[in-house]
Amino acid sequence: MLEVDGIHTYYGLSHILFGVSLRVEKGQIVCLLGRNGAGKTTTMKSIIGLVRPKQGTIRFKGDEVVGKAPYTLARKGIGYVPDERKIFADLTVGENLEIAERKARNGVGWDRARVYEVFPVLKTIESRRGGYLSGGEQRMLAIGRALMGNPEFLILDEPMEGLAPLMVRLIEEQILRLRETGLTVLMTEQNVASALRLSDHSYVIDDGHIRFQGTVEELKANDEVRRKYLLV
Amino acid sequence: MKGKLLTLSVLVLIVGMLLAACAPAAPATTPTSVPATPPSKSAVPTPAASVPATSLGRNIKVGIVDTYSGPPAAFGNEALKGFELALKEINKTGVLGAKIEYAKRDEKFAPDVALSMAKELVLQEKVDVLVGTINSASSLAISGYAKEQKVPFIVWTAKSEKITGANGHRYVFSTSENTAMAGKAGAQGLAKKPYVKYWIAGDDYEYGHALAESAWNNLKKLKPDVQLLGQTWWKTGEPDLAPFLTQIMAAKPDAVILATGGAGMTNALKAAKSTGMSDRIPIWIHTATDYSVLKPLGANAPEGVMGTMDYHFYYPDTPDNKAFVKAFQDAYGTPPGFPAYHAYNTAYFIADAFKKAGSLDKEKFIDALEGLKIKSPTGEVEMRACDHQAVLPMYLGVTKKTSQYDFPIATDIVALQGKDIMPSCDDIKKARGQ
Amino acid sequence: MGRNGECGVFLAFSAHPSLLIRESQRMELTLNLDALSSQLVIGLSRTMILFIVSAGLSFVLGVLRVPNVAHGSLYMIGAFTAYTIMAALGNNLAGFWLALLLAPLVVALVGLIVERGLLSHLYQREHLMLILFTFAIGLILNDLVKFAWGAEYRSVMPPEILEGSLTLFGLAIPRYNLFLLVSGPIVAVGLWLFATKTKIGKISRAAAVDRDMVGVLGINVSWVFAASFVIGCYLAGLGGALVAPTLSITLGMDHTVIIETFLIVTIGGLGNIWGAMIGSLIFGVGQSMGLLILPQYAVVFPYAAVVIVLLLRPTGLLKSVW
Amino acid sequence: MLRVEAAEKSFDGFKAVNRANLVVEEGAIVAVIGPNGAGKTTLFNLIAGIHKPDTGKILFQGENICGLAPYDICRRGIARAFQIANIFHRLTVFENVQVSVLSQQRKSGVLFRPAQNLAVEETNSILASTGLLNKARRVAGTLSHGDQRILEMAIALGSQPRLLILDEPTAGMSPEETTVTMELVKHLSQARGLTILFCEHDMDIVFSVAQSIMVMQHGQTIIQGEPEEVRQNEQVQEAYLGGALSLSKETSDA
Amino acid sequence: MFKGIVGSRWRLPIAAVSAALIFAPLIIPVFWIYILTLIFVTALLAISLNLVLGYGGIYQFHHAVFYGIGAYTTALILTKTSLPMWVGFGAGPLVAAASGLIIGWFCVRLTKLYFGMLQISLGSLVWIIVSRAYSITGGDNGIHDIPVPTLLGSSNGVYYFTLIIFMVSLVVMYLIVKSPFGCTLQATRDNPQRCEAVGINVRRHQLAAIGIAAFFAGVAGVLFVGLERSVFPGLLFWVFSLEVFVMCLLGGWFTFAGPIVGAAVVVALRTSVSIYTDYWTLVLGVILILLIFFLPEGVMGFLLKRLEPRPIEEGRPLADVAG
Repeated sequence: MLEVDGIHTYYGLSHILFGVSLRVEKGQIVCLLGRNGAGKTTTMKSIIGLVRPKQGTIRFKGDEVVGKAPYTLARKGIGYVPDERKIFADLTVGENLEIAERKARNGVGWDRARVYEVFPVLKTIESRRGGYLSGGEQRMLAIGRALMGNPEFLILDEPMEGLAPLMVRLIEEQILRLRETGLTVLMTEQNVASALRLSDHSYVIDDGHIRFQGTVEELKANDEVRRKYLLV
Repeated sequence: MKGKLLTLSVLVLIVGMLLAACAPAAPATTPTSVPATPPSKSAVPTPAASVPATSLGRNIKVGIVDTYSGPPAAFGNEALKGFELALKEINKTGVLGAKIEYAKRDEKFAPDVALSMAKELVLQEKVDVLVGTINSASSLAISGYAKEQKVPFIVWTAKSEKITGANGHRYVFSTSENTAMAGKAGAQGLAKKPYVKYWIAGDDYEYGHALAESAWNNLKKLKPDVQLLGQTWWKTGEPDLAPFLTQIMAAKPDAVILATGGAGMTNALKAAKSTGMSDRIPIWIHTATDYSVLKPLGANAPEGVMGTMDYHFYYPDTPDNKAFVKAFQDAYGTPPGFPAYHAYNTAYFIADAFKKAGSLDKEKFIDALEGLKIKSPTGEVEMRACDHQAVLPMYLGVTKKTSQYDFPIATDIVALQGKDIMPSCDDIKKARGQ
Repeated sequence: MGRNGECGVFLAFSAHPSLLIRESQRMELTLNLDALSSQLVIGLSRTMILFIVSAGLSFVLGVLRVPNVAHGSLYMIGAFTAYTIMAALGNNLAGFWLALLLAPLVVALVGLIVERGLLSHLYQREHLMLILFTFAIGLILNDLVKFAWGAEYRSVMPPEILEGSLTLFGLAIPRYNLFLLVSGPIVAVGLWLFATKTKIGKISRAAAVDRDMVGVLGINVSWVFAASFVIGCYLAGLGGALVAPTLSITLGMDHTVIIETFLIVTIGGLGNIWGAMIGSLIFGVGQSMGLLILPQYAVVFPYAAVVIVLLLRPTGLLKSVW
Repeated sequence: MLRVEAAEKSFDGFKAVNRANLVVEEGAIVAVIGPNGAGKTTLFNLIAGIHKPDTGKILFQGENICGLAPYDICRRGIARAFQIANIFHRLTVFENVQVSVLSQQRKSGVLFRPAQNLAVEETNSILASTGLLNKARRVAGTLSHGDQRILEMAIALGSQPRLLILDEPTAGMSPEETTVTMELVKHLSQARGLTILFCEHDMDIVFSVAQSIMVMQHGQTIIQGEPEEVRQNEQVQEAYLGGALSLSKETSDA
Repeated sequence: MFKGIVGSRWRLPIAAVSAALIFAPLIIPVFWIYILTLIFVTALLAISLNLVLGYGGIYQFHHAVFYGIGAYTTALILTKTSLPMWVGFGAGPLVAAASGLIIGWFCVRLTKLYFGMLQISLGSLVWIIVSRAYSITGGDNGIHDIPVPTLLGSSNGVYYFTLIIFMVSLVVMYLIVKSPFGCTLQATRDNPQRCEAVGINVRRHQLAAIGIAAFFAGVAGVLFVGLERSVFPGLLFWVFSLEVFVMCLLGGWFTFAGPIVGAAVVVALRTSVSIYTDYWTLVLGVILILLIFFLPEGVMGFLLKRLEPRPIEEGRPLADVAG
């Protein structure tokens, strides 16, 4: 579904990604692991088009997407949940969801009611402003908001960051449920344990290079990679 | 790509408009060529052929510095038309065999720009006479430069009494009436009325204050029992004057002296009408009866407002004035306003002075201009020798709708003679500290 | 923008000889209730014009982060266009309404061309560059107005039913001011409905906070920006059209309005439309009330108000998106 | 040397730091660890004076420094290197450090002497000790991320601090850079007798360098003690490593 | 003192330009000498603004106030008092600097656009006072025909006087820019928060910079009096400030000499274009837009980039180790 091939990305003049490549197949949950500043978020932003790689190609459903504006990618079916709490603080929860709503191509799409089914908490705080939500609520809202665009492919940037264990469990469950509906997921994580519980395939990124790729089992077996590039 | 194209096309469009804007000026001659083509669409078609040998030896060159952008541009353009009309007539016969040509510069109502432009005209264009401008500060600035360079400078629209008063000198002249004269004229009119309690209001700048001061001081002299209830000053360009006028009405004065001009005048008249002030309280405003103010207002202009005015195209109803108005109307499609009248006179002052001087010498020109009398559309006008101020009559009238025009005109006009409303030569000497 | 600034001076700072204050008797009469209420009405109507224009400025500031120095020029174009329409159709109600309808649309169209053709390529630049750009646009628009309409003063009348004044509380209040009094809240409510009830309004509020994130949700931000800029221009044009019958339409009318609206938007909190409302109230009502108490100082009011507000609240009265 | 007592700070009702305690002894290397969002950066901001604590005390050399302006705190001897490279992008590398050195020497206000001839030796020695000397003429904005982080630290060193605060000094660095950086930190501590307070995600680094470790969660101090003590603390394992208990055991075994 | 401050490649051009300027009156017509003098005055004003705008990153929206204050101070001393002329010429910059510190003191607690708007308000209050104090300042008519020393009586006299003061001011300002103070000022522009963290009192530093900038604006104001012998409230009107602002951006606000170019372009264009068309602001607007699109760093910024390309990135020496 997604093929990233040798992308080099810069912020201004500083070189962040050095030839990052990764593949995500339909229906998979793929996990990109790495420490703070390793280049995870930059990879995600390169895919969604928020920063433009200077070199390399990114193909989504077979089409080249480098240089496309983020909104066209979203319309092609990529949903993005950023790592910072990018909830629109002035808008209520309901409005945050509403502006993201788009008609589904195949009829049955996401609407507010369905998001509230997945995250019942959001319904109870529907009219609260985004700026007054707790971290967990913001996270759920961000995921719900991305779902409103009926993505086939969901990018989650550190969905568990800063959440209490209970909340982590809840989000994990929801991600697994979403996969069952046919959604493909690419997520980044620092919390190795959580990521490994969810994903089918994993990549380890460090300092802008992909240092490891393989199945979850392979990663579990590879102590050196874990010690060197992850925190454990 | 699409965006780039759009950008490019917009830029091209802008450049195109730019060229269009410059187009009329495109054939402008290089600064050194003698018969300078006036860089204006409506410029006089000065014959480009070389001038036959004359007693002057070359054409007379006048440099105009005036405002052609921003709100006062209306006055600048009007004055230019009057000047052009006069030149057309003068150049038919010529001045001692020569013609008068001119170069004009926009001072943008900024004295520093005015100075640059005056210097350009004197140093580059080598003009014989400078004329201008609507802006009193610019006029005073140029006046200082004219004194230094010993170039005659004739002010044709600015109304500050300082120009020929306190700041006057040998090289500066004024062919326009000034605030001292206007205020005195207004005072003479008001003194005949029974009003006692006055309120003064106006544009908060030099013109407004000077006018109000002159009117009030003269009124006090003529009628010592008048009282001033209060004053209101708003900043020039204040869009909505209704709150100011209602505040004045609340104080219930017998009459109001409104010192405003230009665009502010239109605003004031509109507010006077909409607040009903013009129906309830007598108002005197200098230039309220000006047709260029009343025309755009049309039926919306208030009736019954007292105004003093230095020129009306319909008064005095003399053959000379009619001829002038007709010539102007034929050339430009509108009747002349007061700046056109003054500029027209200025052209004749220049022509006649050179005729009298018989040479292009600037000092001789000044000597000739002092005390010179010309035949203006409204009768003889003298350039007073002691202060270089043109002696002009003033017309006191009241706005009224007539069937003849679709805007109010001044009626019940009383003409006040120039010598009666001007400061005496002694007063001028005192002001100049001599 | 020319430099026609020498106009516009206020404050009884020092004694100009004509300020014969000693002679004038302070009128206790001026402080009666009638005067107060009539000044209030007129001050409020002035507030409305200021609000409509500054709301447009604030909207563009908030959503696009563009300090649009050309806003005054757009207002002026609105007034001139309204003049042309009203003059062409004569002094009747149809002409008036048509002008109110069309003039802002013309201005919006100008805005659309500027935004699509030029501004949309500059959003990544520093604020100073955007100021420079809109300044340049203002210069061009002003000269184009001079080119198209000439330098003469223009004036239009309100339609007959809005002409003259009504007597309220024994004092005359111009009918047109009462009309403005109604139109302001209509625009305010309209803006409020737009911002809170329509999807594009909500999107523009979201874009004000985080434009990237809006794009990621599949919304073409570029068009949201264009729409927002056009709305800002529309409001400038509407302000110009509404104000046209109350004053003379001249070159340079952009000047006073641009500085006043920028000050209003600043004290209200940059980009906060309700802040613009409060700022307009302070300027409009504050000034007309100030007239009753200190007529000499009324015109120093805007600047003094800004100084006081900003020293007490360095980022404006209400929350700013900046 | 530095003592934080029950400091609290909330933003819009959210308690970023909630009764945090910290003790830093003279000459020690102290680490603060905790999950993302635990309040480490906010705590550092409180110490550096960027925010003022709502309640609590921050004592530096026995003096309460709460509410002092950042520049004042710096002049008292606390320098800080930031988490994201926080440098002067348009200045050269040399100038970046020089600004800091000049400020320390109270020469920032000198008007008529060419800056390029002032404080050259001090600046160069700092550049040399951080390995940036050969890049001294480069415009800082053009440096690589890793170099910017090192420059960040060099700027902090320019103020000749007694206490150096490092916010995730090795984030975004390669293992080699990390090693170099931590060697530098150790060297600074030993050679200059500098007291160092840092926060870090890399547990290897923390446990190999720090002499004392403070653990934070939800803005609260859980424990402060020697590495071994912290490692053994169950509450820490539960809180900090979340559900990954089994993995963390693996690590400590390894 | 100057050693090494000016790059060797610049010495020859600078010497050539200086020589050309010294001998200019022998060749150029007197009107263009006047325009050149006017350019010096305006350029000095623009550079003084750029001290705070380009080097300090401060949104100094109403810089012309200090220019006007300098000019008015001198004008008033020359016309209303019997003090020696040099007192008038010396007092202008000092009063300007003092007012810069007073206005700056209020403004430095604000940032960016808020700073700019507060300054416009405070500056406008000064403008109101100046244009309203009729008995002292002549109100909006201004003061004209100001007596100046006979030295300034001829156009060459004014030219050389202005040139010398201009050059001296340039050197002093260049030294300031290159001094620790200037270096620190640039650091506060790039990253004020970081500056605080290395012990710099950012506000006080900015305030000092505003004072210095106001001083040189005052010098420019004094030169204006010497040249034009007139002052008027338009000198401290906000639109004029905006024009000066535009000169800096147009010339290149990250370069030292950029504002000179900007001032020269605006003054020369204003004079020459005005001869041909009344639509000169349209011309300026189009030029500005072309510039924004094609030379975003201003004229000098563009030239410098051409002449002194920044070092190319060298990659990541430490990082390129495969894992």
